[in-house]
Amino acid sequence: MKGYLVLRVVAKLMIAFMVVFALYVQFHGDFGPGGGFQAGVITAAAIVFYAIIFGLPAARAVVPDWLVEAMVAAGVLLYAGVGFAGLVLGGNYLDYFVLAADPVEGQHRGIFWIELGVLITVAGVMLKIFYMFASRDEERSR
Amino acid sequence: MTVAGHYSYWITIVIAMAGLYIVIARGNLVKKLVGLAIFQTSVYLLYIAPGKLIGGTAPIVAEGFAVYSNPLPHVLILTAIVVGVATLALGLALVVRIKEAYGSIEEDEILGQDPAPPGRTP
Amino acid sequence: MIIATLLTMIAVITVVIVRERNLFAVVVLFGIYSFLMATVLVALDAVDVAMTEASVGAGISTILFLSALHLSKGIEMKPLHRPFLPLIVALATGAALAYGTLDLPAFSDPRAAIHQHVAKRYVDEAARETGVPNIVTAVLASYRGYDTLGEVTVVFTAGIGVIALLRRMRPRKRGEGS
Amino acid sequence: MISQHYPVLHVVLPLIAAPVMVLARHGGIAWLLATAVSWSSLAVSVALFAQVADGSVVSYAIGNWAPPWGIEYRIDSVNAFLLVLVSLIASVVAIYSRESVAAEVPREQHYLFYTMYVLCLAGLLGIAATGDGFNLFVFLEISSLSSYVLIALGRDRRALMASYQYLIMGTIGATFIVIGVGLLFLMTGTLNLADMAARLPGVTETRPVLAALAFLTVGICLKLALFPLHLWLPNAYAYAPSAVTAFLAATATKVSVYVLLRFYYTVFGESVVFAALPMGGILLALSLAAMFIASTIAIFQDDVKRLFAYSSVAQIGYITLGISFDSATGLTAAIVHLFNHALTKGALFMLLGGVALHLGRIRFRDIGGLARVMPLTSFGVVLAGLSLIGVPGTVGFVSKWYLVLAALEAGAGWLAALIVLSSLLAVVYVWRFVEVAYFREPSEAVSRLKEAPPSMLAASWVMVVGCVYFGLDASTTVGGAAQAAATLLGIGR
Repeated sequence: MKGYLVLRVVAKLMIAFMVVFALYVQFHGDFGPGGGFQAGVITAAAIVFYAIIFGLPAARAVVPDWLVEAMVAAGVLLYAGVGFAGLVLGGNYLDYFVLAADPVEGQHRGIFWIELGVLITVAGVMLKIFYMFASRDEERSR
Repeated sequence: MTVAGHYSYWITIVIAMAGLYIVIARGNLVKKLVGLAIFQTSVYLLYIAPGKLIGGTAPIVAEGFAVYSNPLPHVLILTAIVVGVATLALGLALVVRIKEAYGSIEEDEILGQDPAPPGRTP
Repeated sequence: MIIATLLTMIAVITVVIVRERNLFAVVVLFGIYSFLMATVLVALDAVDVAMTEASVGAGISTILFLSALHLSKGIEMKPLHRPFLPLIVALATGAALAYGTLDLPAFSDPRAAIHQHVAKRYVDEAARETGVPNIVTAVLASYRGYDTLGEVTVVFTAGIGVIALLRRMRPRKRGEGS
Repeated sequence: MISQHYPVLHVVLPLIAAPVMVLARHGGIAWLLATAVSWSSLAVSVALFAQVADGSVVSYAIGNWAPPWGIEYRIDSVNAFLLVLVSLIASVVAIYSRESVAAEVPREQHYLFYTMYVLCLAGLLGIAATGDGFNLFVFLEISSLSSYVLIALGRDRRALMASYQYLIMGTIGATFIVIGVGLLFLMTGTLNLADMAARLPGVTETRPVLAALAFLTVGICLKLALFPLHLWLPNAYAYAPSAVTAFLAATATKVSVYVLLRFYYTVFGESVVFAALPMGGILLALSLAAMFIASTIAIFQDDVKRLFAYSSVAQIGYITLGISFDSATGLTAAIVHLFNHALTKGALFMLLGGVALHLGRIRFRDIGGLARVMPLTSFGVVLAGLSLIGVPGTVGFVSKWYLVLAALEAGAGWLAALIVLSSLLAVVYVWRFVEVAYFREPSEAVSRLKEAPPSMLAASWVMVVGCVYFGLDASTTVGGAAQAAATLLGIGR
């Protein structure tokens, strides 16, 4: 599909829009439907879209494999790390109350960081699974 | 107990039975996973339908609303959906590998290729 | 009424999926099924779940199924299994479910136990205790945050599992056992 | 004080080790980490076990939300026993796995293997520690998904199909469990198991509760491979990498047994399980079927790993038999057999892994005269085999002794006779190994074999020695099991 100029321009616009939408879903999750998981799926979808239009190698150049694999691990690490932060600051595991002087503020902080962790891992895993399935095909048809 | 009051349960049961039937009866590895996914979705209805309150709204606190549908089943099913898709991804990855190793995704053809029936000594 | 109609459509689609033998049709029908399910979930006020079901069930699952079908070139053949045993298992499960759900509270009964106990505190207090108006997010991320850690770990496990299964090894003789 | 966080640490440490391994992308580092977290989990579990040995209960509110609003970890003498068992096996298998995995799994996949290994450990420990019905399901899926992958990493292509079948049956089982928990949730409005137990007697409609009991029983029995729901087990054990077989055979089904006990005694209570429904009779019948049919199938196996896999199905029958008596002695027998069988099967599969190192698949026709070239391994298999039979001086005898006692206590002399009779079947299949390994001339291929590397042999022999040690001095294990049984019955009444 590399020949279609209109398609490529529209795709670029769409991808930008999708990423913005993902961020909206992520940070508006406190007030409306949405949250880390949904935002992660949308982020991954944006890059999958990119790969479909511009080809898998192009997508892999933008978001390389090592980065995706690091994302897969980093999100879980961040989430579990927030848990340990509660432990270090004198609370129980995953205790957000102790993350700030004001308990509600602490809850806010905790939720922000763990949702970010969810986003990173989910986006990473979805993208990785897509890469694995797609590249399996390429190698076979070679 | 009325038929109408339990309609969601009846549909839940139909879906669960259909899903389970596909998983056990069909020999195609992909179709089995479709059945498994359907079987899992029946649980979504089982949990969420009883949480609905007529006249209530989605459980997002806002001015002007007093009755909210039950949020707890939603949380549980969010987790269940994610677990379901994780299982599905693994299952399909296995199917791809099985296809490469055996050249087939039909259960009986695959099992026929490795003649090691249980309970026999050659 | 809307809910009942949608539910009926879901049941019909399910029956069609059971009978359909073309795998591509099955996958497409499954996508439609997921969309209908998401619509029902919206009608049931489960907006977060609906959003997830739409993106996961109709989106990711369908893509995964299609790519797996593409890789395995599968079009279903006739079933060779005897359908009696599966039918009995399915019927028994259905009967047990029917037996179990007969005494459950009727639809939208505010006196039901699930509305009276744990969830009541979430609805009444969560917004104040966590400062998050979306109660689902509050419960998901805070009260039951450990479940969500588990959930992310499941996703992580699946991701690493797919890597372990599908990554190409450097060409090297692997003894195939027998 | 760090000790107040022990109830959660033994799960969280392996959990957090997993992403670190993926970031490190190095097999050696991953192995070190896996070993380190397994041993730390063991240390924490032992400390917890000591803390609750007097019958007390430790409750830990995760996120500082009091149960039932938050998720609770609840350690009593029952699951503390399980935690020690699981982390102990994980620690020994971790040492063992280094050489075994190096031989059986491609090098690039080592760090992925250990990632899955610690995730499986975290999942199993999480199931045992949690006091929340839905959290149990989540951790069940962590352990299940990781074990599917671990099994699929086996060398034989049949491992893929075994893993797929386990995935299908395991997911059906997990979904049944979710349905059961869901019905209980709809009736009580809570997910916390202790809270559920407190509210269930107030529930007037019994039909959903009985249906929940049925769904949970079937779901859990799928996971614990109770006959005839065992179909996934023989292939999964036979074709998985050796370290995985040893670990799963010794832990996964045991944790499922614990879940069954937890739901039966803590949540539903004896009166519902054994009076309202004839669960005792059903369990008894299925256990006997498992003991005799699975043992008979085992006798005719050509693949040694499959033989002992079928023997596992039979041994699970002994455990559920103990449960079916619904008495203190029966429960003690069941729980002590959990531990004893884990040691025995762990030892057996680890020793067989040493043989598989050179042979790949282990078939009887390929190992004639094995004792000449691998005397230590063969002798270990014989000792563990004696324990399977239940010869005095081994742990197997202790289990069978208490089972027979429980049968006599229940006034079922015929059952005691059947237990002894079924042991004869074990004599037959263990004798097959002895005959082949000791009384045949080694073929040329066999004479080129040599003992497994020291780390594997040592780890295996730790288990073998355990089989004999706890057979001679059973005070710790039986004491722990008796305390656990008392706790279960105390809550139930």
